[in-house]
Amino acid sequence: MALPTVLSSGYGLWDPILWVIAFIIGIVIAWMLWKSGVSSYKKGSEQGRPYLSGNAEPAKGEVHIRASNLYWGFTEGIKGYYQRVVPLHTGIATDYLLWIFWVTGILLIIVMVV
Amino acid sequence: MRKELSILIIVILGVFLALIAVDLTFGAPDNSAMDDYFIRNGQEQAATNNIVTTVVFDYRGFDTLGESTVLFTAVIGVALMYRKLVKGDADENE
Amino acid sequence: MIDPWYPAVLILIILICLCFARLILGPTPADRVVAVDTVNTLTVASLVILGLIYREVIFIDVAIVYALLSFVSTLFIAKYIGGEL
Amino acid sequence: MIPGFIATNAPALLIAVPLLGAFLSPVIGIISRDARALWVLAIITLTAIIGYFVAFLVYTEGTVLYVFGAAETALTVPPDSGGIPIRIIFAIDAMSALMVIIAVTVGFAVILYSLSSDSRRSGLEAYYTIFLLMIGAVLGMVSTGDLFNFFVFLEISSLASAGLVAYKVERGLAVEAGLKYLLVSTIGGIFFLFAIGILYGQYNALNIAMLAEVIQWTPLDKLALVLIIAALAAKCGAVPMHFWTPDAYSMAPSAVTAMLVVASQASLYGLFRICFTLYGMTLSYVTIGWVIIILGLLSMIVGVTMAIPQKDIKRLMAYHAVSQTGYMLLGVGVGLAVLGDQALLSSYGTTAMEGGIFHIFNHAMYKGLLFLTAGAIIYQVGTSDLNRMGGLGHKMKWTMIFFIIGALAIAGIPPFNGFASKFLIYESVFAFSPILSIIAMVVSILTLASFVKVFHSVFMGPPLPEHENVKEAPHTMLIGMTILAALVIISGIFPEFFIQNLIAPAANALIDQAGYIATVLGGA
Amino acid sequence: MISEWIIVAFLSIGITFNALGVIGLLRFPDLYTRMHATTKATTFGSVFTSLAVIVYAISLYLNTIDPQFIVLGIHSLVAAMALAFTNAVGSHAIARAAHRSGILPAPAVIDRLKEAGQ
Amino acid sequence: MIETIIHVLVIAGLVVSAILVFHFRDLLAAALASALFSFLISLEFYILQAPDVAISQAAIGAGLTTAIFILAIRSTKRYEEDIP
Amino acid sequence: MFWNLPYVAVVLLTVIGLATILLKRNLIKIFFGVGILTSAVNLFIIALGYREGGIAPIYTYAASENMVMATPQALTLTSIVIGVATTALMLSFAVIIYKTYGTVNVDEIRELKE
Amino acid sequence: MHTPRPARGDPVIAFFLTFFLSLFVYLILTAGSGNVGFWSVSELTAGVALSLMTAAIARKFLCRAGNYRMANPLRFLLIPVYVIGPFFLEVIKANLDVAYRVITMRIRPGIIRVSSDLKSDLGIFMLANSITLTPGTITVDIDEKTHDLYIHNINVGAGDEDKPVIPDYELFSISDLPKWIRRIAE
Amino acid sequence: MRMSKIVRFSADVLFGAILIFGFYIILHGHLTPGGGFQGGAVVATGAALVIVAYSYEEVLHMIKKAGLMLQESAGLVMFAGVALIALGLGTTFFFNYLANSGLLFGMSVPFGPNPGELNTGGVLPLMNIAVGIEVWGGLAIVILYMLSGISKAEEA
Repeated sequence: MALPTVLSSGYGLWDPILWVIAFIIGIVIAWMLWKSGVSSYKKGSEQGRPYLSGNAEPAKGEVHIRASNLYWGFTEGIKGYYQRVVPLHTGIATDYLLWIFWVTGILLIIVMVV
Repeated sequence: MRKELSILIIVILGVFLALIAVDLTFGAPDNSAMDDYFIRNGQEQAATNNIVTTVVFDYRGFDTLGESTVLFTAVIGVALMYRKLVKGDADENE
Repeated sequence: MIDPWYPAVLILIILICLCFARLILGPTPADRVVAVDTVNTLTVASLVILGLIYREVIFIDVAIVYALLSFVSTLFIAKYIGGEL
Repeated sequence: MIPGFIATNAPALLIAVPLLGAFLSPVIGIISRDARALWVLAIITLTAIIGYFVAFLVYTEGTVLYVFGAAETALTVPPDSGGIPIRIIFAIDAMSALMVIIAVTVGFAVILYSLSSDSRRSGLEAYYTIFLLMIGAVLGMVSTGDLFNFFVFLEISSLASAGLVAYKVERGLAVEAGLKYLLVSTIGGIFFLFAIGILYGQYNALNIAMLAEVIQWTPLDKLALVLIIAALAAKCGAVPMHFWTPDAYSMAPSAVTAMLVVASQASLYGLFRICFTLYGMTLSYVTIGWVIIILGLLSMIVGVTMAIPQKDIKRLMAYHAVSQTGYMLLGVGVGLAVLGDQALLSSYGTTAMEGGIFHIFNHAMYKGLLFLTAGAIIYQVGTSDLNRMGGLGHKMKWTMIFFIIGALAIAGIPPFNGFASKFLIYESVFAFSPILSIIAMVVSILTLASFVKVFHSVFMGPPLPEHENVKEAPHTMLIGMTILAALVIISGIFPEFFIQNLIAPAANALIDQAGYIATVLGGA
Repeated sequence: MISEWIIVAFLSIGITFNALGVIGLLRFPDLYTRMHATTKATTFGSVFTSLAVIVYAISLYLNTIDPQFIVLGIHSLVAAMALAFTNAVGSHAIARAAHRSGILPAPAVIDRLKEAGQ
Repeated sequence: MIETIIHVLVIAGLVVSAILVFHFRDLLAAALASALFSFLISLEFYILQAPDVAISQAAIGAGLTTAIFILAIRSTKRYEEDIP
Repeated sequence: MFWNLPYVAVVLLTVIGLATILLKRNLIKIFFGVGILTSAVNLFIIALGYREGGIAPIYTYAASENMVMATPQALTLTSIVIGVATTALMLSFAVIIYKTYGTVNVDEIRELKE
Repeated sequence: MHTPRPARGDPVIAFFLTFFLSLFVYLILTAGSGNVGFWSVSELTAGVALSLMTAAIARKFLCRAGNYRMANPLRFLLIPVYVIGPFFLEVIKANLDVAYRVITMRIRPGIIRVSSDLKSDLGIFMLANSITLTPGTITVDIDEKTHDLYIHNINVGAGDEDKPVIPDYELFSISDLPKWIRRIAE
Repeated sequence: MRMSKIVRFSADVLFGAILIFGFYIILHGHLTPGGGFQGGAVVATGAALVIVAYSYEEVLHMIKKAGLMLQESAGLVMFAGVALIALGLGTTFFFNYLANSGLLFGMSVPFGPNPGELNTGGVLPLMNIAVGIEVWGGLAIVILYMLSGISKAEEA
């Protein structure tokens, strides 16, 4: 069964099969690189331990970077935006309804006037 | 602030809804073809004197199935709210 | 001789509107219940007369339902006021 | 093979089977747990089969009509009525069929998943009853051709969803979320009913095709349209009416959340159906198109930016659902904005709509998959707080793989299906207005970023001591996920197959208002 | 002809007593006395307005042998009976509840119930 | 003419009782006003020649909705808090 | 304008219902507002079907060519059922919320926010 | 809380009592529908079927106390006589009394205790309702054990406030309603 | 708590009356105003009357939740089943196959004003009965559950 694979948008083309082939080639290359690594590595030995400037390795749980610490820089960077948008999510049910009514009102004004 | 916004939007919506009082005429519907059909033929087609029942159960019977289902859903929902809890319910609490 | 039914309904409706005063003023909920109960009675009376005016026999059923069912809500409220619910 | 009366009455059975299953399931639930599970499974399988059959009929033979209560199934206009459809009509065209496919597929996968994920809880007979009702309501919403019927099914789906969102009563929070959802949908329902009243009062018709034939653009019609848009946009979670979305999605059981996505999309379908088929060329398409585009843009931006700092895994995904809804609104909104200009429509409008509609399909699949993986994680770990997870990749390999598939799909990474639809949207919207396209791409990047965050904090890192005895999710859950993941991959690798056979007919069905009217009214 | 006069008489009696009941509802000083006015007067008045309808129905039935007027009369009678029945019980329930909730008859000369300590 | 006056009075009562629902701080009184609202709207349906709907509204509004509201008020709080 | 009395009533009732929903903070009171709004819509739909001097669409002894429309009454029946179903579900939610939160004030029911 | 246990044959009586009463109500409601008497055949059939159903459901309710004196149809015939005769006169007098008091506002309210020797539920019920609808009195409460009624009187008679208990027949002036009730219900 | 003896007795008496009146409304849905939903609501209000007159514990002995739930399901299944039979007869869902057929509820009706006859209406009376059963169970069970919430609140 001949499945059409080429996705055309009228402006560009996208062929997932080509992409998959390229992806497979990339994986093969990566595999070859991995193959050429040091073969004397042994799992579980001293070689596997992290080297932290000679300090002792902290407990397992401490190493993991928790979710709220991720993207700290990003949120700090557009702090002004977040300070405006986050307080809008008040959690009060009638505020949700007020938003709906305001959208209705504004749409009414737009549609009726235009 | 919230109070002012609320009153303002109530006024705006009220003004726009007043359109229905201006544009529609009470007591003299513009079009009534569908309902005239019901009133003319409902009694004979469904052998029923009450045209409302004819519409509810025959011409729009499927709506009534939906309507009963709404009530059923609500009742099951209420039952779900007042059910007796068991031990397994607490498993996913923080 | 003029048709007496419409004026009768009119007076009943005016009386219903008068009952609002007690509903607004009533110092205790019990007074309000009494006012609502009065409105029920008057409404049933006017429903019966209106049914006659419209020459629709079957409309009287509405009045019966009304009379029977308003009683239940009165009982619920009375039970609540009496602290028995 | 199939008895004749089942074949001709398939559209009715599509609704009747899940509803009957739901009505009987409390009774069956008395017998035993296994009987109930078997019953629910049988019903959903049967529904799925009928759904695929109906969709097959639609895609091979064109719009399927079903008239409730008439002497014959296709007798839409009785001969003595003067050309007026008087009964409730199911008009399942290609767009509806697409939604039917989505609903039954996700419903099947989700019920399979739910059979083990929720097995530890109480009130299960009621739970599955409402679940079946919800699936039935979604199917009804997408296949009906009658405004009031749509409203009834909308209310069923609202009540059922609210009951399911509040299912975890013991938390209190869930009930709060359910209450918010119910308030919003009740107000939406009232608006919708008001709009129905306005349209009925003017034209004395409730059938969409009939209304579409006679509708003008009077101020009252404008009022009705705005009320409908507000109600349905609120129901599908477009910013700035999205506030209930994260609450409801995060508090519902995961299987329910996956189905809630479909219910929201059914509302979205209603929005498109009313804008395109009911109003069609009469509305000032540029204004309404831009309104929808702006709603979509806001949804994309606010959704994704709010998602990034979230700490709760399902809440984060819920904000992504808002953001993805924006893509659909954007794609179809562009189509609406150029509806009057045939040249523009054929050059990029249709493509944009295809992108938007394909995104509906894809979104249901990968978002359902993501919510199911989140549910599996929560099921095993016992918390939904991202801060308290970590290192699960070693324990839950399959879940991790499914999560990666879903995350890459939602971020628009080839070769998964998210890329295909986003590609269409970018390309065509770029022709309409480059700014919009660029914003869409940025949003896509942010989506990827936030899913990298989830992936890192859930699966990466060393195994945490508090998760010592976490195991892989049970098999039925994995089967449910596998179905959706397979669909994500297949529709990603063969997008053109889906576009040509499913999506393009759907888009054309939306655009072709005259054809719809002729099919429904001319079938006498 | 005579039936018309009966009807008018019944109607005016009914309306008069309804009006008296409502006036009593507005004028009396405390709950129990108000209930005296409303329970008795409005029940009586409404029963009389229904009686007027019944008389009308009977007179019409005697003129035109048409069963619809039997239905009219009987249903009005049922409505009146239901009204009398429920009103009496309802006002007892309200009075009891009010007394239990601590509303005492304001200018009362005697209150045995309070003494009985119920 | 007299029909119109009746109609006007019923509608006036409708609006007044709705305003009373808004006004009362005591939820029990609000429930009463709401029951009254139901009665009057049922009467209005009756006047508009919709007896089916009038029965339905009387049964639901008068009997059951009031009962459910009273039960809910009993299980929660009777008085509305003051608005800050 | 004067003859559009029911529509005027619909508008007034809608405004009062919206005001009750938006300005009151007690959940039960908000549900009363929803009820008023639903009734307003019901009245609107019934009023749409009224014909001057018409009788109810039920064939009985009464003879008249002029009957009011039947479909609005059917729709309103459905709408009333939906209204009571919604009310019941909402009130049971409110009761559960009162049990866990100890309040029915919407301003305090906001554990889920941001 | 304790209700006397019905004897062995009683459920059948309860069933038939409920059946005939509901059939009676149904026939009243559907009178005027056809030619068999006032009824049509289908109405009669449906009436019997529905009354059987009602009897099956409600038989435990109507005769809860296990008191089957009312199974005698003659007693039922007395009820309308009672309502139209002495009771109605009392009601008219009561309303004139209320009218008088509404206009003049001459009241002297108080709650008094009334004893009666009625024992059956129906008797108490009828007495309480008669009291509520007749001159200047409303039943406020009932002593569940002794069946004494507490009555709000709008115009307590001179000297009545000193008596601890008032016998029931003193409340009615035109005719002796308690006697009638006793004849019907006891 | 239970209410006073007078109220209880009147509830006992009225329960039967309301029941038969509700059945009357249900069965005459196709002739007079009313129908399944209204009649079901009336009957459910009768149940509410019993519920309000007695205490919760006594009510639990009189009215069973499981039975009401079963009744609700049964009503809905009957409703859908009556509509589904039409499929077997080669017509569409919700087709009124009994009307004018001469069978049960199958008498024809002449056009124009007439007093009506019970034995007409086709499947509509059956559907009315089904909806009546369903609404009765549903609304009664809602009130029972709301009441159970109160008694739980007092325990806590």
